[in-house]
Amino acid sequence: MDKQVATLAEAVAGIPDGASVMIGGFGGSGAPIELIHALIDSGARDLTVVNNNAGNGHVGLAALIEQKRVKKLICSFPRSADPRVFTEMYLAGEIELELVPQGTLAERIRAGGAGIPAFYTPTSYGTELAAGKPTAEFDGKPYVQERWLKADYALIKAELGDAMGNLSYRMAARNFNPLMATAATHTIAQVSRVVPLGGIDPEQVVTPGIFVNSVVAVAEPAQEEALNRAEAVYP
Amino acid sequence: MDKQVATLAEAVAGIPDGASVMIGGFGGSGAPIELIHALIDSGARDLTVVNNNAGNGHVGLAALIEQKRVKKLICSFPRSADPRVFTEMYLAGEIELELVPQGTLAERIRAGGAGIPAFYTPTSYGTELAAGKPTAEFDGKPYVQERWLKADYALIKAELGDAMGNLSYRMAARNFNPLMATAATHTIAQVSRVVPLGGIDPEQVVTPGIFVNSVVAVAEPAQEEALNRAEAVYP
Amino acid sequence: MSKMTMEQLAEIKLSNAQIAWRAAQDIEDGAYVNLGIGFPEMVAKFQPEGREAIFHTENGVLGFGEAPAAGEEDWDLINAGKKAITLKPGSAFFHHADSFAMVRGGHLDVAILGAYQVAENGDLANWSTGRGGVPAVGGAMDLVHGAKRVAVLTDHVTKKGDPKLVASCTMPLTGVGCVTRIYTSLAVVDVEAGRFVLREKLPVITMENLQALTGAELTTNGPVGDLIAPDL
Amino acid sequence: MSKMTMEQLAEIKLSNAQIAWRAAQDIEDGAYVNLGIGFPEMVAKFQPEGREAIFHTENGVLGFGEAPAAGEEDWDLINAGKKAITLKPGSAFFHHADSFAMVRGGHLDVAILGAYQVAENGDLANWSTGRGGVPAVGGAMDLVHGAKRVAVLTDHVTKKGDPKLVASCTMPLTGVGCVTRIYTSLAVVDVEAGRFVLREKLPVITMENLQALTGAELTTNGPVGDLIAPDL
Repeated sequence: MDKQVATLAEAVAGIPDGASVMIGGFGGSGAPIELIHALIDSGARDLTVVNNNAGNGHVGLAALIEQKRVKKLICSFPRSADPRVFTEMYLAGEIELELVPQGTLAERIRAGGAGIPAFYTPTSYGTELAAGKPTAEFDGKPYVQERWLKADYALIKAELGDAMGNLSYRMAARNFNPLMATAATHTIAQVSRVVPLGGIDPEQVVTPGIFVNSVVAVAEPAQEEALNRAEAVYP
Repeated sequence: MDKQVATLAEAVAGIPDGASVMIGGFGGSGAPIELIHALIDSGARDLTVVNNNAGNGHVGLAALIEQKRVKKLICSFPRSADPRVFTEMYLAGEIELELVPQGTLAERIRAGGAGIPAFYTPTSYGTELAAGKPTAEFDGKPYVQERWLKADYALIKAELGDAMGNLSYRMAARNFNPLMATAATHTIAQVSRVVPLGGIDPEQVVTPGIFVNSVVAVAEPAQEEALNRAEAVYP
Repeated sequence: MSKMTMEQLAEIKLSNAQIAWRAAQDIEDGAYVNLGIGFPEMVAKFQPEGREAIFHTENGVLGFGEAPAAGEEDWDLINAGKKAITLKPGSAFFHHADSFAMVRGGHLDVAILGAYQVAENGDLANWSTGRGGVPAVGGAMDLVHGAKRVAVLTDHVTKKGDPKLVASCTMPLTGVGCVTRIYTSLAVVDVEAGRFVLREKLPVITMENLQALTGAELTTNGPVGDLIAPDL
Repeated sequence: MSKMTMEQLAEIKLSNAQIAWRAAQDIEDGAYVNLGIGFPEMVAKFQPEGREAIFHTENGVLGFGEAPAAGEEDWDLINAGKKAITLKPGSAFFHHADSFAMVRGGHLDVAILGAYQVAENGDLANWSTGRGGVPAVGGAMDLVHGAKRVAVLTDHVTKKGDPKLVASCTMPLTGVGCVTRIYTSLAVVDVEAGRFVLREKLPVITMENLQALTGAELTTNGPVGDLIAPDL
């Protein structure tokens, strides 16, 4: 078994128009910039994207949006240092937004990966983000019912990976990546370093390979923050 | 901040009669034998215990049951190589049993720790273990509603621990321990080795200290399997 | 043709090892597999040359291997049957909620379980005989949900000769409509659209005799192959 | 006594730093604390001598410290505001679902947030002015649930002089009945049983003037202390 794929282009080649794609990261940390750029190059459009944010500047997710590939965005916080790309398209009605509280977003993705079709949370009860959702009382307190969230693809960023798809992450770049790996039909991981089997201690595997379909090495991944400070634009 | 407690007796001293107590472990692996024996010594009774099993032989959980301290057991598999202690009391009507499918047990505990009062699972739908539980359809498939599970105390076993309560586990002894740590009002961890702060790499902390109240060192913890092979009896 | 006697049946039927061997032939290289405690565990031994499945155990290990030599056991490294195991390169540990997320979330390719009864609609009874005693379910009710294929290994009939493939289970259910394929001592049977579909049978048993030993209609929707297993 | 002018108010009211200082005095040694983005982040600077809280950030870090020196940033090590942070000994990383399990599961001792409006029943509005534009919620709706104490830092009135402590929020809610204490530029107010209960006020402001600047009745059920903060 070898889940390694030689190139970024090959890794994203199967993603069709109209696909739902979870993209890891919180702001720039843990964002798989190279996989996103490969997705731009692939030409796929009408995508539904799940990410905590809506991009920053003109690289990564912001570039994917700027290239008009994203039909709908599911996120918690579509703001950033430079959110103009999303803001302008949203205000012009050119992109759909599903706003989800951050903890609910994380839990919905986890539920998607764990085979839990729905759960109850106190979050958003009594607010406009709960409009139209079923509610229920447990032990005298009110809760909102939320549904699982799954996707066709997940593009994630990890630090170490092996041929079986076992992954570990770097510091706070972990964030949504391990969750999204579980909730997609096909999970593609870019890793900064490929190690031999056993190169990640079994105790320290964060994402077991069962959740990963493709591994592609990106030795010195770009950081969104650094790209934006350099005023980079993709493509 | 120092969550270390000097002795096992001190660690369990606050557990009152009638308390609900989650006890980590799957069979003998990860079972906090020394904490359980300290709980026997403490004299607490009428306990509701949550554990995957119902003890084996005459040590650990089996000893707690044999000493008639357990009013009710919530578990998935009350069988073992030598389950006589539980079996006899159960058939005599001296202990109550709530049987829960293993994955549902894990998920209920996780939900308890994560503030999710209820969730839906396909597990047990259409079986007698779903009797009386609400059901619902999502996307045309039937599911059972399950409630969170919490406890007053959790007794868990970890490998490394620090003064802030950060923990890591040893191999498959992880099992229910990290989940139970999150779902109890007061979590007590016995650890094989106390390390200085930072002695567990922040990337390798499995249970962050926020979930742990007391840490007690047990340098060479007993293995239930070894005790049973030696036909040990406690007390 | 006259009905077979239990003695005749005992002579022709596959052994448990042979049933496990047959099930192993359907497991692809790289498949993620959970083997139920007991009889299904034998499947691991019969992986075809050149294929390697990755084995999952509910108590939080992926990628485990054989039992260690006696005296080499580490009792923190066990499987769901509480037997000592070893690790293969590329293994991983995780807690019980993550372990059952793999199961319930549909990430396993195959789960293989034993059975008391399987109904033609895919209902499975394998956790309780319903006769009292101490009930124990473990992970069985979880494992029947989520794996892409849920396969059952079983003798075709009970020790008394009663069918285990039935129109409707009379024993307490483990799961509803969950079984996709049944490997028996006489045949390989799929569950499709609420019917038993015969895929393979022992060459020495007639269709009539096989049907007589089965509690619901065995349909066919294609060729029926010969079920042939090596001596084991 | 005549109503105060905004100019008079500006002269006596606490600065944001002083409000943050006051909130910091209520945080026990060893408390687990989440500070909202912006103004609440200042609380970390004012921990009393001998006490050390452990700070949580939604994006998966417990036990972080100050910002690094310019040029020393590691952009994989940021907080919820996407600012670079450092680690203290005993810190831990975890994924977003575990991070919000800490929040929603009631494991934080204190969450401190900003506010547009707080109602006397504890309702909080702090995520949307309701005036259009791009809506963004982040973790605010999660953070108001689960922490043992949910505290708000806010000016007592808006820039126009309208009360921010109100009978009922007119802006979109973040959470229902969730706030337990409000630290304002003029007072410390608890929410108890659907009422504002005044705990402390600036010595220089009269009860009448404070009430006039508050959109719902300020009740008392014990002594009202002097709110005194050092020059900062």
